[in-house]
Amino acid sequence: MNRTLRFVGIRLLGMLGVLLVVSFGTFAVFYLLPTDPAYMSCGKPCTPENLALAREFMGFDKPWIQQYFDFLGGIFTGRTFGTGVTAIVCSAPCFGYSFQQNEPVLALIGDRLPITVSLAIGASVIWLIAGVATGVFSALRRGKFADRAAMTVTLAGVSAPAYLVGLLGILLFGFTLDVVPVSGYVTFAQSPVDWAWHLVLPWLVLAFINAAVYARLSRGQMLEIMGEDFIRTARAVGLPERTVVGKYALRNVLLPVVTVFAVDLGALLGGAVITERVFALPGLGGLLVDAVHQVDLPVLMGVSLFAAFFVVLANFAVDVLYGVLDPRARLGS
Amino acid sequence: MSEQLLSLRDVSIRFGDTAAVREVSFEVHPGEVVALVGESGSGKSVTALSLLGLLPGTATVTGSAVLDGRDLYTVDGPALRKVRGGEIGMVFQEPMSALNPVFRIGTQLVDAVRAHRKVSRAAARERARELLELVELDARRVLRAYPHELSGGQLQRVVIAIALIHDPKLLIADEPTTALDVTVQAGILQLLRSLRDRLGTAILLVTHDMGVVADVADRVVVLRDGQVVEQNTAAGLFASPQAEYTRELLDSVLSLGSAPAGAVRPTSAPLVSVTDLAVTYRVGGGAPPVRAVDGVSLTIGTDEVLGLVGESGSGKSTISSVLTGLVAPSGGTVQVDGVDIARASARQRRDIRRQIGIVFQNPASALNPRATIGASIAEPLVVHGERGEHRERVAELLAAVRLDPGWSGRYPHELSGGQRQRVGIARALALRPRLLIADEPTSALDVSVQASVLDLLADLQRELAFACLFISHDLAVVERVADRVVVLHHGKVVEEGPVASVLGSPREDYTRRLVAAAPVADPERQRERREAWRALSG
Amino acid sequence: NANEQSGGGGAVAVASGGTLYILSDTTSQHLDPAKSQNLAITTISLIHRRLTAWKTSADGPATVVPDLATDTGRASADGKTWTYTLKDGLKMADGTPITSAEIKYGIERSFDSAFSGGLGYHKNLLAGGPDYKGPFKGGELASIETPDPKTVVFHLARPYGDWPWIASMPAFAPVPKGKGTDATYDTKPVASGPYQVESYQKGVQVKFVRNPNWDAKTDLARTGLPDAVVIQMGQDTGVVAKRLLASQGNDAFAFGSSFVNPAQLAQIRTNPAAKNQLVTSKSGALAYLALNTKRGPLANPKVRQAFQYAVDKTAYQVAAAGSADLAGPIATTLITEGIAGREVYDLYPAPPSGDVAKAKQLLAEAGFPNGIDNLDFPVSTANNEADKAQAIQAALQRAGIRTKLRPLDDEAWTTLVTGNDGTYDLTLGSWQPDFPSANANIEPLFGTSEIGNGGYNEARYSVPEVDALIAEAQGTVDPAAAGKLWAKADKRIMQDSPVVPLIYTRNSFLHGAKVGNFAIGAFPAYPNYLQMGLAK
Amino acid sequence: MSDILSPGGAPVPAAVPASRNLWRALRHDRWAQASAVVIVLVVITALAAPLLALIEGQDPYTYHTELLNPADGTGAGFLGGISGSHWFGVEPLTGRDLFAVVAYGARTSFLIGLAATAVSMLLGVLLGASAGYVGGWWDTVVSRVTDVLLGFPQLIFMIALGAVAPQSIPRPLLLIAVIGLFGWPRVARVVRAQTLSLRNRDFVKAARALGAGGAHVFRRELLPNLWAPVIVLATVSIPANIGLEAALSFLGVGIPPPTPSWGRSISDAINWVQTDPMFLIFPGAALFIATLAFNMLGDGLRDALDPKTAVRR
Ligand SMILES: Nc1ncnc2c1ncn2[C@@H]1O[C@H](COP(=O)(O)OP(=O)(O)OP(=O)(O)O)[C@@H](O)[C@H]1O
Ligand SMILES: Nc1ncnc2c1ncn2[C@@H]1O[C@H](COP(=O)(O)OP(=O)(O)OP(=O)(O)O)[C@@H](O)[C@H]1O
Ligand SMILES: [Mg+2]
Ligand SMILES: [Mg+2]
Repeated sequence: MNRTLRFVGIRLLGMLGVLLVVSFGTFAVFYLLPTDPAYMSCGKPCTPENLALAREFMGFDKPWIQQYFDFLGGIFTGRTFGTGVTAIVCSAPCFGYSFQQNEPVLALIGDRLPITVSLAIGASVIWLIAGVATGVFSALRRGKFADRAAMTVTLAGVSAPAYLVGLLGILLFGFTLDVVPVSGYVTFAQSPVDWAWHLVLPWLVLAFINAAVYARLSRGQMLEIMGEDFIRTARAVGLPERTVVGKYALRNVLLPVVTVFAVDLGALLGGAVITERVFALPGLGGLLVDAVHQVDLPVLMGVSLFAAFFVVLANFAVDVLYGVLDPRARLGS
Repeated sequence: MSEQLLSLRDVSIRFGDTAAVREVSFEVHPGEVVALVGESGSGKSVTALSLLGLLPGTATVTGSAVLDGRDLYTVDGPALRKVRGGEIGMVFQEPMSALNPVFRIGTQLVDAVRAHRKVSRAAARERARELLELVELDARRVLRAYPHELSGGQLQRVVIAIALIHDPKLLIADEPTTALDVTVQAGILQLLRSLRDRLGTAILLVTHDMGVVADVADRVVVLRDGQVVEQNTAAGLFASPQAEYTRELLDSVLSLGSAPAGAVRPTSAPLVSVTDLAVTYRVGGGAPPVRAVDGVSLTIGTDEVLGLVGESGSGKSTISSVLTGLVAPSGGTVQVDGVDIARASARQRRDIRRQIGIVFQNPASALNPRATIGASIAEPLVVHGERGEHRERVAELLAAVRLDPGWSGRYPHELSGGQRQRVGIARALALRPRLLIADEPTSALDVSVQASVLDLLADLQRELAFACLFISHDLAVVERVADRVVVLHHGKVVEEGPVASVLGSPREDYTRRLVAAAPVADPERQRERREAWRALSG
Repeated sequence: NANEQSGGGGAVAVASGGTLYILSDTTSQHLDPAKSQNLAITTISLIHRRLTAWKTSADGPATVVPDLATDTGRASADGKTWTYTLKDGLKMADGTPITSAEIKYGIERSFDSAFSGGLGYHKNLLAGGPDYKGPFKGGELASIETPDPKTVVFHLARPYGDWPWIASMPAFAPVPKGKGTDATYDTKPVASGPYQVESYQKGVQVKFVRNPNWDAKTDLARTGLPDAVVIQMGQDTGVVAKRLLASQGNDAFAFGSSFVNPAQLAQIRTNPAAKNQLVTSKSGALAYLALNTKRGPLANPKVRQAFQYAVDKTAYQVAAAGSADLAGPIATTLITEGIAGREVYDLYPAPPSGDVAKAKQLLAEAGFPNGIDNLDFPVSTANNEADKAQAIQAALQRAGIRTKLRPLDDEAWTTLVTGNDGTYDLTLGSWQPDFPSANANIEPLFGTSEIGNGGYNEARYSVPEVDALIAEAQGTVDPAAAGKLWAKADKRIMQDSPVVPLIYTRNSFLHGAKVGNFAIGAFPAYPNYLQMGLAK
Repeated sequence: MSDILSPGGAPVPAAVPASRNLWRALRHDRWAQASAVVIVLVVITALAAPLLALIEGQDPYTYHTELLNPADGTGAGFLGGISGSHWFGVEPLTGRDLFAVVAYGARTSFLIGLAATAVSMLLGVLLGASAGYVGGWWDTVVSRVTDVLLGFPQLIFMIALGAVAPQSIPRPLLLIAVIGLFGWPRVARVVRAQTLSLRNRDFVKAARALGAGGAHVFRRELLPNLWAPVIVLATVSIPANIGLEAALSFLGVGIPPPTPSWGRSISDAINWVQTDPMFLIFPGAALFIATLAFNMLGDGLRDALDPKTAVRR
């Protein structure tokens, strides 16, 4: 127990460190950008005086290191921009305030997070299941037509650009067959059915694009595992093939699969830019891209931190999961 | 005799162009114990596997194997599944790789119970517990353990338990007692016998231990090079073997007390000294830690062979792991050549390891499945930067353990259990070690090959004068090779001394039981000994 | 021909009522007049009226018309004082009467740095503007006088003939005094136009519904036909095109606010049914190749003139929209079509695909008989600019001018070309004036004051004679006289060849099958949102 | 010692050394062979692109607006303008020869796709395996670095890089470095996970007990048992990296136009999928076939490296 606590404690510290590094790196890279963050709030025509005013108001006139510490400080103490009646108050925890969108970054993220999470969870579950199932299926029929066909289909997914897949999906299912809505989002609370109904197509598109790695990884691992002695034992005991494959072999296949899954899911929780765009889903990905294009540093910082948080969290989760999946891989042993 | 249960007709098994089994025919009747003996690599395991359709895809099988009127080679999937585990129970030769490493023993047992019986999980668990207790295991702990947390002998008993779950009509047991100390082995054999008596279970017993054959077998089929060279009743075989090979085999059998009582050599300066060694394994899931070794002290002289015997799970392999630095002791000190392993620098450790040769208990998993056996044998040479042509040395080593030097390009899975074990021995000898740690090095070898290997060791020992820690449950073998012997029980040393005195006139109760339990290769004498042992163990 | 296209929307008979959907690719929409850069005929004009408004027509220049004011402004003789009188009975959505105070407050508010970001031409023109900090910190701006609730008087720092256009900009919309002190005004402003905001879901959609206090009779610019307007944001343009062509359900009442790209145009062209839903402007922004007059060989006017012949405007047209017809007419002047006073001329006559021999000859004369190597050609990756740049690159190559393309993210590119360093040789630009005056065409691109510091003088062209001409034209109140001066400046600049005018880009828009009055005037090249109606 | 050399029965034929086995196994795998042929063909196409274009009489840079349909800018004529002189037709909007574009594109795409994959694989396998095997602080460092890289907003990094990196750095090098840098963490995590499981296997322990150093264990024990996932990750990331090149060129980090690349052609062609499908089909098929070939070859390689798969003689 003590050890577990220590392990978790160390990991939490590590996580914090990673988030600090990511936020600092983002900040530093941002200042490598040639663009001036105040430019977007400067107006047209943008005179140097107006630019200076905007910069001052947004706090971009200070040295960037100090801005970074102001940002960190804001998380604990909140921040106020400007003075007088027009001052903008961003109460703690303040992850910055977007002058482009007139809202605290945390609120912006809060608005979009449910959408991104809905998209990511649904899609990743589909691709994980479909991918692994395809891989296992392929492995059991190695070299046969079904194997090649399944692999070809999944590879079409990785080779095809996401945008194309989305567009064709919309054309086919949205217009030609007219079975699913092509855009928009309904919250889960409003109607779980509509929620799923609006997300089905994006889920499938994302799943199609991402399934290949899973299918191929599980196929390869499956082929390795099926030759092991313990599979022979499982068969000798008279276990149905379903159990032999679906339980005894599968568990051994999952180690690399869940690892990639954690990486992909973590990334996806940071937003799936193209899919969100094609299906007009206002998620974190769109928020981040807009932030980049509008040179909206606070949003950029906020979303990056969230995305990094998910990545770290997902990786932490699988690290813990390793021990469950494969006791030999238990950390610290 | 009544109608046969299983009948093999002209069974041939080929791997590509090589024939592993050639036109083998024999029968097993209900309630009969048939022993399949023969040279290592003669096709015993392959034959057994073929009956359940478990050979790899690279094998081709011809002939027929009829069980209860159905040809096992041609039955369809569902029927075969019924046979597997249900009608035929199978004990695999290498228990350490036979269990799924990522599931607890309990899970695997429960699944096996439910494979043929629609019972609740709880009921299945109950059955599993019952079986584990039957094979003399601490069911509470073992059910929750992962395979890698158990010793070789414990795993072997788990595998036996699995095979017995559904009270099969036929039990195929491929070397079921190789990793068991003699007392446990005696218990298991007793169990098999009672199974036959109670349920009429027929047993096809693959073994090289002629003592075991003498103990339980009704009939014996002798295999050599894939062919049946003799079929005989057990009594007949021991009394008047027909085939030349059988005679050879029986001649090679070692039995306790038969070794010439060698002069007790003066003890040389210790190369290895272990003081108050303790090892505790942490196990997951909140279970109490396992104290595998508990205050063991021993020394091995520079040219001494120290036999280490003791009950299965008593910590023998753990001690060897500590010596090789794979397991960190939780107490005590270990000195090799004057260097404390725990405090050695990386350099010193490397130097020490260069001088140690190790034969692992489980040959199957100790060989890299992706490396040819040639590469595996050459590995120590490569690791320690031996220059020059390794191929020659590899060929020499292969020949020394009675393997065809031309096999150096084979992969471990293409070998039989005994062949793999010999590869492990060859690897350990590659560097001409100063200390050899051999964990059950001959457990999978038939007596004739075992004799050669023991000769080899003796020759080398004479030549190189290395120190050796020899772990074995075969007391006759220990008696033959060891100078001194240490008896381990529950992680503690119970007795130690020169071989002749410890095995000849044991002082401790446990040792006495151990000696009494060692089977001898003579059905008559073995029956008497069995009675005696029963009396001793109450 | 072009007329037939621009009439595309006319076939639908419109009636009052229904909901109009605007499918937008952007993810935010500023509704605060101080923050908006909208043209006077697009989104926020649906909710905000100003002193003046634009009247667009298909076949003439856009004109400025009175909106809240009774006329477009009365100038003093020196052109520095402009007076407006408000119409009677005007009320905002919350019931506030619209008086001179609301106008003044609205303008003053736009000076506060918390509400910056909108069109701010007035900030430098109003006397004392550059130093004013807005009503919350700087008190009142003296140069805006409100002698009575109906009258607003502006005192400018210099004569400015285009003030009536300036008065049509978003900041001249009324704001009830004391309102709009925080950022939420951007999502829920008080309306004066036909609509008011019902809901604003960030990044998703905005819904406008009728403003009961709007009186159609006082409004020359807006018809206010639909009952409601919904802006759906964050839409992918490709998907929008497909939706509009399919016109299923509400999509029939929708239109796309972004340009239709060449590939979609090609598809629509081959689909006769879809053709009725496509509306293409007659002309539009000036697309040009800017030559950095401060750099190496390009400092030589002769070299720059060679570019006028070397480019292949046909290839550019094709790259831009697939065909000359859709891309827009070839440009030879700097002032765009649809702007009063424009004069047509061509200083460098050549076939549309260029005159390579002439270009080579000019280069040779300038001392580059073997052409020029390694010109740095940064280009934005937005709006297919990189594709167009490749067409230019290939054309220049024919004359021995070898360029290296440097595609950059749009923001990075903007920073480079509007920044102070000017480390590039040539780039592609496109300029859409913010108001329909030649002034807005010439000054931002060629005034010395517009070099760097965020200015769009990408050629870094600086000639005192031209600056003087610009100042003179800006100070001329009489539009006709000013027009003459602008035309003169146009020609004078082209003599120096700082840019190569390529085309006047046509913009194409798609609308649903039941959207009518979807007209694009001569200027600007956008549909007039204020006029659209829906079929029953 | 020789007297004990008496393996009973008929002599067993000797097995062939492993390396030769690999080729043999591959030689028996027709799919792998076909894939290898495809890859070689593509490589030849890439290398000989100028020659091939010369044979066709075209180059990938010259505009032929006269070959376009004046109405919509697509290639005039049959299937996007396929003809004897333009084998794949022409690009819409430019009239550039599509065959030359695809052939030249193979150069960019293959170079980037393969080199970037190689870099990320190399880094990923080395760092992942060492982290898993060595454990301790090194594992912590590597794992946290992967976390940082995976969590870092790459988009902004790329844009900054595109704007800041001096023009003197060759773009292919920059691209390979950038894709490699952000590509390895994923590989490293998978390899690390596998290594964690492998390092407690008996044969790895056996090697360790022999005194084998990290390098030896990695090369002889871990790597051969890591091939399956590594091959999969490598072959799957090739098309992804080819696509990434196009995306990055949009951000100013990629190979600037007009140098053709498959990724860019494909992303340009998406919009034309309904009007001029051939524009998408040729480069798309090229990429897809190459992807398929790499994966099939990868499968063949995996099979060949797996001693349990085939009978060896
Ligand atoms: N998968 C395989 N591929 C090729 N040859 C194999 C394979 N499995 C076994 N063999 C060979 O078949 C022969 C018989 O092997 P088998 O395992 O049956 O021997 P065994 O009699 O059980 O020996 P031991 O007592 O050593 O276990 C051996 O020579 C072995 O090398
Ligand atoms: N990794 C581990 N985790 C927990 N318990 C372990 C582990 N390894 C061994 N044990 C336990 O430690 C004890 C000693 O094991 P060890 O392998 O040393 O026995 P052994 O004397 O070699 O037995 P055998 O003759 O059966 O091989 C056993 O009870 C075993 O279950
Ligand atoms: Mg065997
Ligand atoms: Mg042991």
